[in-house]
Amino acid sequence: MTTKQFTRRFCGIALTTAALGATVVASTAATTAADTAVTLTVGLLQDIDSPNVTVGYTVAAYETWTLQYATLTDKAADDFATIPGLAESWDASDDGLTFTYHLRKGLKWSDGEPLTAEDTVWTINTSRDQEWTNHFATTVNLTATVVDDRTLTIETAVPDPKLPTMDVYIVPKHIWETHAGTVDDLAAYDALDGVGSGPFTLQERKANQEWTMVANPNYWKGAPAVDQVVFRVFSDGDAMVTALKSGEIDVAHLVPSQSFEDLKSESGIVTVAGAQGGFTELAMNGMAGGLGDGHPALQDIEVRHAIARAIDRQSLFDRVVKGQGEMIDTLGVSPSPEWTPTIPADQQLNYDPAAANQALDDAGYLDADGNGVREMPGGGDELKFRYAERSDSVNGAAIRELIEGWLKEIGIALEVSVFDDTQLGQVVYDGTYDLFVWGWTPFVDPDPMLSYFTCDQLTTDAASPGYNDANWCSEEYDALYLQQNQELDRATRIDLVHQMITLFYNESTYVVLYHDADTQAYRTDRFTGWTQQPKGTGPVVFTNSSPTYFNLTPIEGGGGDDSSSTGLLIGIIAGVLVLLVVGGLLVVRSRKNSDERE
Amino acid sequence: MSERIPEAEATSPVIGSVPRSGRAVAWDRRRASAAGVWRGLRNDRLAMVGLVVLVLFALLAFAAPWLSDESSLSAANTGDNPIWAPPSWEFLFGTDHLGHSVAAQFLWGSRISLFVGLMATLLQIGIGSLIGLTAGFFGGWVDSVLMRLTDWFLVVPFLPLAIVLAAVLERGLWTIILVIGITSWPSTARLLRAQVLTVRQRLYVDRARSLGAGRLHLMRRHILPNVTPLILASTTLAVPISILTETTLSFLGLGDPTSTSWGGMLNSAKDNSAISGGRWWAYMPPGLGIVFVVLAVTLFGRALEEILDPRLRQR
Amino acid sequence: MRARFILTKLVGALSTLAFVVAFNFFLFRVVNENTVESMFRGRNLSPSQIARLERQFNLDGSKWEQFTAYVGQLLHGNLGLSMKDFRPVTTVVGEALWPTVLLVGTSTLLAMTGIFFGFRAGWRRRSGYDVGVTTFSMFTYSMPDAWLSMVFLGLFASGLGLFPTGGLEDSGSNAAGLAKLLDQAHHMALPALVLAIAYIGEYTIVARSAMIDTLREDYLQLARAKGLRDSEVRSKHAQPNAMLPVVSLSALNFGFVLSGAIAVETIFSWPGLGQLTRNAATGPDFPVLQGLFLLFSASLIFANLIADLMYGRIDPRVGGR
Amino acid sequence: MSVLELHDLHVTYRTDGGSVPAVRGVNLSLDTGDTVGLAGESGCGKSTIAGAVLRLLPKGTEVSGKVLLDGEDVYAMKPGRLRAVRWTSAAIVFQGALHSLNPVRRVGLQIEEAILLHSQQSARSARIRVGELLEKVGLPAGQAERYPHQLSGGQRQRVLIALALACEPKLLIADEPTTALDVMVQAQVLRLLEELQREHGLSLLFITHDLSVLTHTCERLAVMYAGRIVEEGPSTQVFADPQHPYSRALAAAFPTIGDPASRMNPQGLAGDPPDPSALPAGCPFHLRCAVAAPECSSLDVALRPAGAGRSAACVHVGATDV
Amino acid sequence: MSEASPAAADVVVSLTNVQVQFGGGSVRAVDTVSLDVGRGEVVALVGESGCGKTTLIRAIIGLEPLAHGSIAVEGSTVGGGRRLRALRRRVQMIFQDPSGALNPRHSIYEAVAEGLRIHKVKGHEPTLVAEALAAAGLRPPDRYLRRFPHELSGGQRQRVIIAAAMALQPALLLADEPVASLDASIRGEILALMRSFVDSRGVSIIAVTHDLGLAWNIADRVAVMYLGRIVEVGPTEEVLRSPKHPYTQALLSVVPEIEGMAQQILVGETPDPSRIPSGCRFHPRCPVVASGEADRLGFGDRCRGVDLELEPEVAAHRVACHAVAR
Repeated sequence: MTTKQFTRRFCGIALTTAALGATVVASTAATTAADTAVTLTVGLLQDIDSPNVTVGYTVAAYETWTLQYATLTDKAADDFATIPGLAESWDASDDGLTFTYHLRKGLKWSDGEPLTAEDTVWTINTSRDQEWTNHFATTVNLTATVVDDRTLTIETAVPDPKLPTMDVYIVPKHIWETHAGTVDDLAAYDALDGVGSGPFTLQERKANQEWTMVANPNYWKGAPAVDQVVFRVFSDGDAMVTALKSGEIDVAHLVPSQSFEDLKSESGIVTVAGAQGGFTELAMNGMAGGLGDGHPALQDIEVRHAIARAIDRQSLFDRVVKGQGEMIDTLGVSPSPEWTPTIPADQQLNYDPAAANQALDDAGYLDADGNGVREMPGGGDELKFRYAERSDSVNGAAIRELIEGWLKEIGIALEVSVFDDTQLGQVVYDGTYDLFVWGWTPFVDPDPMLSYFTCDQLTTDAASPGYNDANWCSEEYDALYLQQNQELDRATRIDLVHQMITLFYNESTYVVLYHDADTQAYRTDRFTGWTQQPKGTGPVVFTNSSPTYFNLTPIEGGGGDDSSSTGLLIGIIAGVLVLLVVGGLLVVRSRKNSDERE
Repeated sequence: MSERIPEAEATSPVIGSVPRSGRAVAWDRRRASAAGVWRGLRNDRLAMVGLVVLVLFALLAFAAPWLSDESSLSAANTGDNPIWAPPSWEFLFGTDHLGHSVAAQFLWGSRISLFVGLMATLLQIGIGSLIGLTAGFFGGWVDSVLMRLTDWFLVVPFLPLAIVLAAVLERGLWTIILVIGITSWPSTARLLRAQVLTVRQRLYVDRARSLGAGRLHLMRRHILPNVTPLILASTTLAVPISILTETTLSFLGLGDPTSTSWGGMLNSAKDNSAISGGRWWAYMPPGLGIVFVVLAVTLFGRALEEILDPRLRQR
Repeated sequence: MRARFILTKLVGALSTLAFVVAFNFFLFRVVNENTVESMFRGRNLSPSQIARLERQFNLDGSKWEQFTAYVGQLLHGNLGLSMKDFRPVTTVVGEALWPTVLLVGTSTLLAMTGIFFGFRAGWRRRSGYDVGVTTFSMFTYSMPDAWLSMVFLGLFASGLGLFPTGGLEDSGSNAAGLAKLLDQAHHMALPALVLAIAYIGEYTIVARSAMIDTLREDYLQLARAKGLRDSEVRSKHAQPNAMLPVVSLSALNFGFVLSGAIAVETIFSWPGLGQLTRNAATGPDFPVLQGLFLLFSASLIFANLIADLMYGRIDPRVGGR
Repeated sequence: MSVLELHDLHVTYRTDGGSVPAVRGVNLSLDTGDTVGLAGESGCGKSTIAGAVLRLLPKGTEVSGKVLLDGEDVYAMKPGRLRAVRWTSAAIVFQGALHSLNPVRRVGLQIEEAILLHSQQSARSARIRVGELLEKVGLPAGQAERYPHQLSGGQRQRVLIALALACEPKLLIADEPTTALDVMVQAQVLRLLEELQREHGLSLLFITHDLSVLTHTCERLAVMYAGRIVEEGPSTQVFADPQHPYSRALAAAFPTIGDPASRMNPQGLAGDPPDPSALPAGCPFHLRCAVAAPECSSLDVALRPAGAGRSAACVHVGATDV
Repeated sequence: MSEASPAAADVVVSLTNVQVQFGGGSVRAVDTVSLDVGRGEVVALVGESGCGKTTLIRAIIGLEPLAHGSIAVEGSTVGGGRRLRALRRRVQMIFQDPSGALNPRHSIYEAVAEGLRIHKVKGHEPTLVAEALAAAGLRPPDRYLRRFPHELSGGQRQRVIIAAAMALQPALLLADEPVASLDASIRGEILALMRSFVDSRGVSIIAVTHDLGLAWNIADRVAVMYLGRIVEVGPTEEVLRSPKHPYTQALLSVVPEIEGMAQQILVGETPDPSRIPSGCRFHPRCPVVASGEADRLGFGDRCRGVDLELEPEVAAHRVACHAVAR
């Protein structure tokens, strides 16, 4: 084959390829025209695990349920205050153990069936009896009774400061009772019925792809302005951000921190570093559970304080999470900031490596052999800690690099192992670690988070693990916990919680590094009404009751990117055809020529 | 000629000079055949390009400690560096989200990538050779059992198994090496078994047997020498696959985050929005590093294979 | 003879499958002892709930009882329930199957054009065309698909905005018919291209060396002497023979690619088996992983079987005809 | 009229190690009905000649001199004409080892392909013709449905002969057609070739290393050494009374059974067959020649007459005969 | 070089009712063969491919197991283990394809030294090797020692193999088509070399060949095999000049060198040892049977129905044929 023939054939192939490419490009224009419904597209990095409220547990699933199932009481967008939901009012008995709820008039399920007290009572009582995963914690002590169609009473066996807040998802009895014969039956129920009482109901679910929710005309507040909400799953954060920029999605949840910074300068896009009270901590093995083989030095509070002082939390906050979130010294127990105390200046364990070194010297942890690593008082084991790095965190390596460097400054060495969350959980249960960095996200009520650090929750048997991964507990803390748990006066309860958190800060094995942000970004060109919960600090979607979806209204003429011109399309297709024919001819001709070759 | 010629006549005109010993002849032979291989390689321009690139990378990897301080890999020491600085004279490949010099990471990453590639290959070839040789040489039920095992391992999905193993075993370089090694040996085993069977069919093996050679002799003198080149060739061709697998595993976040490898750099670039942010310098150097090393090894390996593999040499 | 050949191959495939089933089962049981505890960590479960879950996931009883129960289920086409959403594994895997088949099928077809280039390159060994094709295919062979995905995403989706960044189709799209097809093609273009590029080199190289192997065959000389055109000699005599090794490679590759598109599916948010594998591995959702392993192994075994049988068809010397 | 004429044919292969002259000036001509045997050891260039006639040599091989098929220069033909001439003017019976037939195609199709290529027949009539051809070479027509591996060596050789006859060529070039066959089958094939040659009035160029085979089959004989014809003449005479020392040695290598002279007295040539890429100066045979004269190391003798219809390339031939 | 059967004391190898089977007994490649070879004697084993001649000599050196019968070399029965190894020093083999029989990775030196090392032959190895090469006509040997098989011509390679075999001073040389793959001009030299070892060192040779010319050139006796059986055996001159068995006659008739003999081309393919005909195994191809002559003379039924072995050992020239036995 001569050069010329080759060139010609190559051109033929290139033309054909180009033509195919053009077809593909042309197709985009063709596809965007169809929809007339107002659609909000939400990008996220996690799939809904199950639409069944007794099965799923991902954040994505909660968001779906929140939209689909209204609750007896709602949470105020501004501050989580308990406000009327399905129940328009309620009365408490004098002993604070019985509550009577009055439902709104004319409540209907999305399928048109009436929503009555019977649905509510059935949900509460069945979830208690069958120990539904997500309901049970709330309903364990409750007994609900139907008074009439619109009235029910709920009785609690123990005083409960969380009441009258009643935020469990009420499911339609007429659908669910056929599936709830046994717990196994219920777990197997796919819950794709799409019948709910919230603003949107599930219409279609494509696994690992997207799920679509449509407006519920029977929602007690009225039909939302948005016709449908599409949750779109991305397996890569970068791809999600690109989709946001190109307008494929309207809002993105858990934007990677770097992209978040990049998006700040993007016009038409608003970034929200929403606080939910979630935090990241450095945990040390206090060995309170008795399991495992934590380093003895970590049971010495001086060492723990020295470690806390050796860590430049501000620098870590600025560099690793790019200042997204908040520099708060203590546990976050609720998205609501009122529960978080301020640590008195004299108690704060701020970055001060010199003081940390001094403290260690004073406590007898000296580097006798001069290798840069201190030993236990009177010689013996080195202060060389096993650090369990969390591989499922994007920031795990960076945090480890920094902490390793800082601890080196105070004569502490690390031996790093890396674990994914499942493995790390096991390591924590087994107590075979010295340090790890992980995080928590609290519920609205502080009780659950506070409960995790009680002695009850210590893991004393790896086979039945508890929540207390600080591996630390104190009688004083436990006493305060019991007190706040039954304290019905809110101000007193807040004070008790502040005491607990301060105690925890001073004595426990946790060094809270920073409070995480729920990094979100949304486009401003198509919708208004984005609502942060709580006001000013919270995120706009995936909040506790996610008021944004109902509040959004489309902007007139916004996002009018559907400029499909049929003429152009036909032109492109015609051009493609011509190219294909010409390309094909060239290929055929060059083949003919090459046949003369011997 | 029924009487043996006396020693004194050993250098008679009929016989000429004789070599000092058989060992010397064997040594000469090895040297000559190595020289032959080298000649063959030198004639192959692509192979030489591959070799040069490979040597270059090996030198870089070797010289990493002198070219860049290992401490610069820790974020604790990069606080003063700008973040996401594009390539410049100070930071040849720019910096990443924590101010790490991408060039330094690239340099140190080459060590990890090459090391893992090499070790995983050795493990894989080791297991594969052992099983392939044993099966081919002993035949019979040993062969049946081993080949059944190989068949089984051959259909176990490689990457998913690697992912599961990497997820459940303790993280670390040796885990990666182990995972690659134990998931990729079956093809080597099959190849070697086939080669042993072919060699066993050869007339010269028959001749050796009729000379009175035992199994050990056959293995040592005929089968191994004839299989070794193939082992060598498949080793060179397995290195790229090991490197690529390491890349994929690290990219998926299953590598060892405590040591910077090229795949790990890709993972970190992806996690820190280098793509959407247009920060190409974070993923182009490691990617191109992989491409060039793999290409170089492949070019070299294919040339070597053509020279060493008796099936290809005839062409 | 032929029936016997097929039977032998079938029995071989089934015995391999049996091994895979057992291997699968014990791999995942050995890998994690306290499956339920670690899977449902962070959720306050009462002992009765744990017991219930263990029953549901066939984790009660001795290992041997579990195994027989597992095999029993399997024979009824039941792969158990996903630990993440309690749906049948068959459903979960089934949903992810066709996107992968679509993606892998398309890219394999694209990559198989490499066979054409390889044959031509081999036919004209050492020509400029050959050197060009060989160098190019080795180059593509050397590119990690993960990296290539990043480059393509950065260039064509993020940079030039020509293609969507991922997914199977536009979100919330109600498009049907041709529009839907074009939409999906648009979404698939980048990942399919990446996979095609990643695999085209292998096809090219194998096809080329298979062709070179046949080059010296005497029957080509005879065909030429008969007066056939050069291209006819290649297409009628050389290619059918060179096709043999290529067939087995294609079958094997198809089996492998099904499970090997993990990185690409992850980057392009393609809701296929690769992403499912990755998601199931973080968790880990053992029943789904088991199901996936079984599917991958079975498809590989099946692909091998098909290759064997096809070999028997293409090559009259094999298969006792 | 000459069916085949070779005029001063030179063929030089290009290899990695340099150029290798395989044929160095061969003149040969075959008239209609002629049977000529070309004998020589491996590497002497005899098979190259077969390839050269139909221009089948590898790309890059240098060919000079002339090859005339029916008076037409093969090397001046356009590709289309060349393809038309192949198999119709001259066909080759290749060595019948497994490799000459395409293993994945039925043998009938392989014959049919040649018929369809060179005639405007329907596939149906071509198939009938395949059957006839197979029967002509002593195989049942049903064997057309077989694959090559299902046939024995002798049967495959017959198929190759049938294939060569498919387009009724005037010239048949038989390139070592019996080499891999057993004695008895070899005899069968030889007899078949002889019969067909007579029946169709074919010209036959028979190439083999086995001189003894040729004496039966061919009228004339040409012995090649190192790319040249060193002796030529009527086969019985050449075999019985070779003029060139090499022919003599070759003839002696096939002992006459019953001849006491060769009993317990194997005859052979010292030294090795020549390496075409490194031929000695002078007569290429002089290093192995028992009767080499001093001038042989510098003088390369051309063919010279050696009696009626005979010629040989040896200094001694001129000295004794002229 | 004795015309008659060798005296028992001088027997180098003695085969008694040897049978070799393949495929679990379905193929009798060698079917009840008895043969003695004397010291310094050259026996040519001739026949078509598939007649079992190669299998027979492979059995002698223990490369094929015996199904029945026994083989004794220099009086000791061929067995396994140590005895086999000792046997393999006394019996050496030469192969048809010298290129394949030499390990391409071994130098000539190593190829020759291999046997010396295996049998731990005493002496200065390089010298032994050089002597062996020189004796096989590769002179001067140091020109060859460091070369590789592919650098030698076919004839030289065969000489290397002969040198390696003779270096062990064997009593018996088994040659499997020793010149079939060599160029015609080389053939004579190699045969001459083999014959010279017989004459100078008294080695015995069993040469397997389809080439009757080879037998005429060097063999003292000829044994003709057909389908695993010896059908005619005797002194070379007698067998080749006046063959008695129709098969031998046919074989001789197709040898082109023999003038004036009417060709008797046997029909059919090379016989298949997995389907041995009943009766005389040659009868389906036998011209005597086919022409009806056997029936006319009244022994046709025996040809078709009665299997027969060689005539009893009365004369040196023995045949297995109903026509002759009559």
